[in-house]
Amino acid sequence: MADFLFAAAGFVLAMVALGLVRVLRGPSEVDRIMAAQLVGTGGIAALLLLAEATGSPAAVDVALILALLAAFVSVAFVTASSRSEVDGT
Amino acid sequence: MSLVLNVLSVLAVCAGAFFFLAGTVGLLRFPDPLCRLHALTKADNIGLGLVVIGLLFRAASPLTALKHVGVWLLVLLAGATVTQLIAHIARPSGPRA
Amino acid sequence: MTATLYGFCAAVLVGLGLFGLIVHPQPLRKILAFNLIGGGVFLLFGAVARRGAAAGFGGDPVPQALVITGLVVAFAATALAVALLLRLTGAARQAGLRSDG
Amino acid sequence: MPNSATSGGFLLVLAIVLPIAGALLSLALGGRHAERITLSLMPAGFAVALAIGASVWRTHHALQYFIGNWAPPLGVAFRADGLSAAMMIAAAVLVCGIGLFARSQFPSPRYAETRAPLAFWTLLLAVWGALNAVFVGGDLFNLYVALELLTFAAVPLVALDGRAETLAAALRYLLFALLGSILYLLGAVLLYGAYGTLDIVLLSDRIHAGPVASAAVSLMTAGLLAKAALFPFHLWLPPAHAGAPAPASALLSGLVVKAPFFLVVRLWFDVMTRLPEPAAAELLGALGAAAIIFGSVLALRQARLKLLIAYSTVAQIGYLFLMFPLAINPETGHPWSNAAWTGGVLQAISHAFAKAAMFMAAGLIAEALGHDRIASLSGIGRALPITVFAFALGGLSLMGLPPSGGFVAKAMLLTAAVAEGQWWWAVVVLAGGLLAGGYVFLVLARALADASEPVPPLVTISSGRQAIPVALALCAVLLGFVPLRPSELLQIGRPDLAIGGLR
Amino acid sequence: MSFDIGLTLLVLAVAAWTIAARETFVAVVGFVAYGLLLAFVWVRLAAPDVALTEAALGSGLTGGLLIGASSRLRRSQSPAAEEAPGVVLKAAAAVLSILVSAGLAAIVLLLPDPAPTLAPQAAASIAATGLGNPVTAVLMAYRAIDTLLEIVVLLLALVGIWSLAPDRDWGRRLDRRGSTDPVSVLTFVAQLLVPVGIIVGIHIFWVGSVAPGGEFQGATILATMWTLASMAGLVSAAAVTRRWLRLVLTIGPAVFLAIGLAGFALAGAFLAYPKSHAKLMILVIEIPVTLSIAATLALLVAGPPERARQ
Repeated sequence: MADFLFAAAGFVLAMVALGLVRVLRGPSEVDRIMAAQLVGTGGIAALLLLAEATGSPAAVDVALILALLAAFVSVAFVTASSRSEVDGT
Repeated sequence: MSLVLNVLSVLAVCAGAFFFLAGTVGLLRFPDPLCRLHALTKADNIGLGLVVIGLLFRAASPLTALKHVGVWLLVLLAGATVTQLIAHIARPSGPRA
Repeated sequence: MTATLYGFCAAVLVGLGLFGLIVHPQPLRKILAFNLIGGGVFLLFGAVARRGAAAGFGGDPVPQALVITGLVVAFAATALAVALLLRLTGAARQAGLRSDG
Repeated sequence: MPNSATSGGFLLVLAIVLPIAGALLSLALGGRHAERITLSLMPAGFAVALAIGASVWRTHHALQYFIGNWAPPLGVAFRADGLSAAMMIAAAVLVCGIGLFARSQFPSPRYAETRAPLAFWTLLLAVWGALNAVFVGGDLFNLYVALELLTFAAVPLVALDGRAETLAAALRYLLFALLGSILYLLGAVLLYGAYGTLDIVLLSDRIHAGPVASAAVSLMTAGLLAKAALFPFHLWLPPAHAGAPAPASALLSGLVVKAPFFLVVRLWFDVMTRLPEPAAAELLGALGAAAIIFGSVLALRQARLKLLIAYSTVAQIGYLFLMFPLAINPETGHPWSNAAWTGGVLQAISHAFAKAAMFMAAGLIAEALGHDRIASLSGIGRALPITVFAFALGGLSLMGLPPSGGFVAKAMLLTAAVAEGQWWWAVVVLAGGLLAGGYVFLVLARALADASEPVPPLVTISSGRQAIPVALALCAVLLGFVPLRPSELLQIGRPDLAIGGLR
Repeated sequence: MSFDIGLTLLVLAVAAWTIAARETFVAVVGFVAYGLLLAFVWVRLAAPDVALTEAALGSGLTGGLLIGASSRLRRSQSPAAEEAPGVVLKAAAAVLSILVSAGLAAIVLLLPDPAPTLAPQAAASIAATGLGNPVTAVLMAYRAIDTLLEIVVLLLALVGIWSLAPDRDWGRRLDRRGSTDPVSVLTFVAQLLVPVGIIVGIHIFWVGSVAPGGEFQGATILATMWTLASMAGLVSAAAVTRRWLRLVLTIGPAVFLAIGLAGFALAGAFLAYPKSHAKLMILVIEIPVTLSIAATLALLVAGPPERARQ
């Protein structure tokens, strides 16, 4: 079972890696924010799977913090880009 | 009993992984940002939800289960906010993207 | 084994950060590069800690604690550098306006 | 080194805790009280430094203290040998002088708190605490935290006036200092990975020659050199030291750059006691020689007085590193019984006094004239004779003319160079002295020249303020009466000091 | 193992991107992802305490700080940017970096086996501290002096940032963030998220004595929540001259110092705790310290007092 969870975590992480391509390529800011979102969600899912696979309960806490801060970072992204949209160009 | 739970768990996790795959493909392939937005937020939130459900079948303690659900709710909230806020930005400056 | 792998990862991170620090002219990119080096150094310490797993601990707790201290110090450094940079940008713009007008 | 805390070890804790507590109190009570807190702590801090010196001198042993009774390697030790004690006393004298000097520049506001006094007094105390932490630190990671403490206290001092140039100088200083710290930490990490301890004494027992030790020490040294502004890492220093307010310049140039130098000495002579690296020592010496020539020549070409003094710091730092090739010689016994070792340390201390006095004098001249262009200094010798005298006394030490600490230090370096048969270092020392003479006389000639019309100073400077740089410069001169042999105080607590260690 | 190789490659790819990206904003996005992945790596290295710190501080708060900075810098043209380096410098830098990386990698292989470790000693002494988490024991007992000095470092960084304020703005409220942000979604999210975050932060702090967590991680989460609330305009920082604010900032290190000095009388050494009360005394230190660190971190992100731009 642990092996299966491990593999699942690896698969989700691979999806995250693919999603990162979008962060890197753009083209628009919105895409980058979304891709960052995907990295966050996927990373959290992979972390939860990993916590279960390796039996380390603290990893769940890490996932909890990441989830909390994913929202924070996204909000920071959006406010930053909305501010620069408003009075930038 | 535990076999049933394990099977359910595996099924849910597999389904979750599939949704991550779908979300990533959508992110890479869909033509315009709002479509991608739609695909992404739906797919990966469902994916995470299924993974959480899968893990709930194996949760060691109620606190762990609560944390799992909390993680999901937080991510849902973050996703909803960002979608809302992005739609707010993306519309006026649509052609730019 | 895992520790060695992440030790290599740390080594490459230090090199990448060093390259960025030298090559990038913009201060904010230098700050990012500095954080990359920091990440590499802390990771190397983490690898050292992992190698020292004993007494039922998954890693040597002393380096782990020191990494936490280091992360907090690195954050303070980043915050100070960013504040200096923003203030410099403001002051340079004002000076530029004054000399233009 | 005894395996337990020594009596009087608590003094080491006090040396750090007093200034830090003062900084916290200043921040808590606000800028209106910061000056008073600093001034009232100065005698106490000075007394602690003296008590440490007296205790080391009396017992002829290094002081040692284990924080929280946790012995290394698990815990952190503080240690003060003769070298630490000498540096702490010098730092205490200088900090007190700088504090008294800065009173009129950063006065306590009568009503509401203002920015600059709060920042200056808090940071002055913090620099003091950080310096003491560097001087007594016995653990490489604790020293990293102490170095960061020093960086964070020193960098904002550069940009207190908020001009774009000083902000840019502060940012550049910060980036160099951060790179230096992280390289230092990287070396410390490697040492822990190889030897399982960060304690200096334990490490010196366990360390053995090999690629890991060499790499670690090289990384740490490179990082410290970036912080000490040794050529070619000196780029950040002149704008930062010249742009800061005069008391801050005195603190930065006199003391702050000496802390990383002190750690290089610790690293090379205390950690690697059994690993002489002659080739690396030659490289350090060569960089030092390049710094002496390059810094002095650039100093000669400066149009502004504070920049001239700052470039002179670049040159004088070079002298400190001549001690490495001259002292490290595996065949002639303990490096610290060598004149070069003592000469290097003495140079660090006497330069601290001389340079602080010169920066203060430059600050007073700039205040009186409203500028510090060297070409228009004529007549200042008549207007501010005491200040110009202080500048000249400080210059004496930089040139290495007797009687001055600089003379003794450079004479010891020369002696060692001749004794070791490495005459080329002697040439560099002499050339540096001549060049220093050039730039000091350049300033003095202008200052003492009669102006075509008398220049009334814009601001009158009280003689009390002018007395402080004179007093500090006199300290540098007094060091000139140290006898020309390895100083006994500095030998106390050196590892493996045999009975006949003194030559 | 293959999982770890994949993770390593991912970390390196993101790091390389952070360096190579042409736009600063993109590089910052890469850096946030880098922080998140490092948190993952720390879990793999059996260092959950560090993973929590990295997640909260390395990815979260640093990310927020850099995002804000890059968006502010983008609006104003970068200040007198030094010219881009030439090909020769780039090549030299590349060679130097590759040499450093290769050297470090070689040293990783040369590290002794079995590795020296302090884990047994840390385990043997942990009973005297009354704690269950060895990392907290290192931070609060064995090497408490590092922690104390580090908190002072944080405060000094704050003094340094404050010292950058224009004189006319000293004593002003820190209202840089547009507190009248019209986007009400943001307010809604903040109202929902902040209470949850505060509970999580206190939880992480509280479990720190026995499980991964502690004052730094808890304080970081609290600071992040404060920053979020201020971004949504729910709170705004008091003027830096306020006495109570100064007390909040200094109470932690002050209590730490006071108990440390009390150690002279009670346990015979600075920062020593009497065995019977060690856990209690550590807790008495940790509560105000968490408060002070949280306040300091939040104000470090907020930046110097400055007039809001029109």
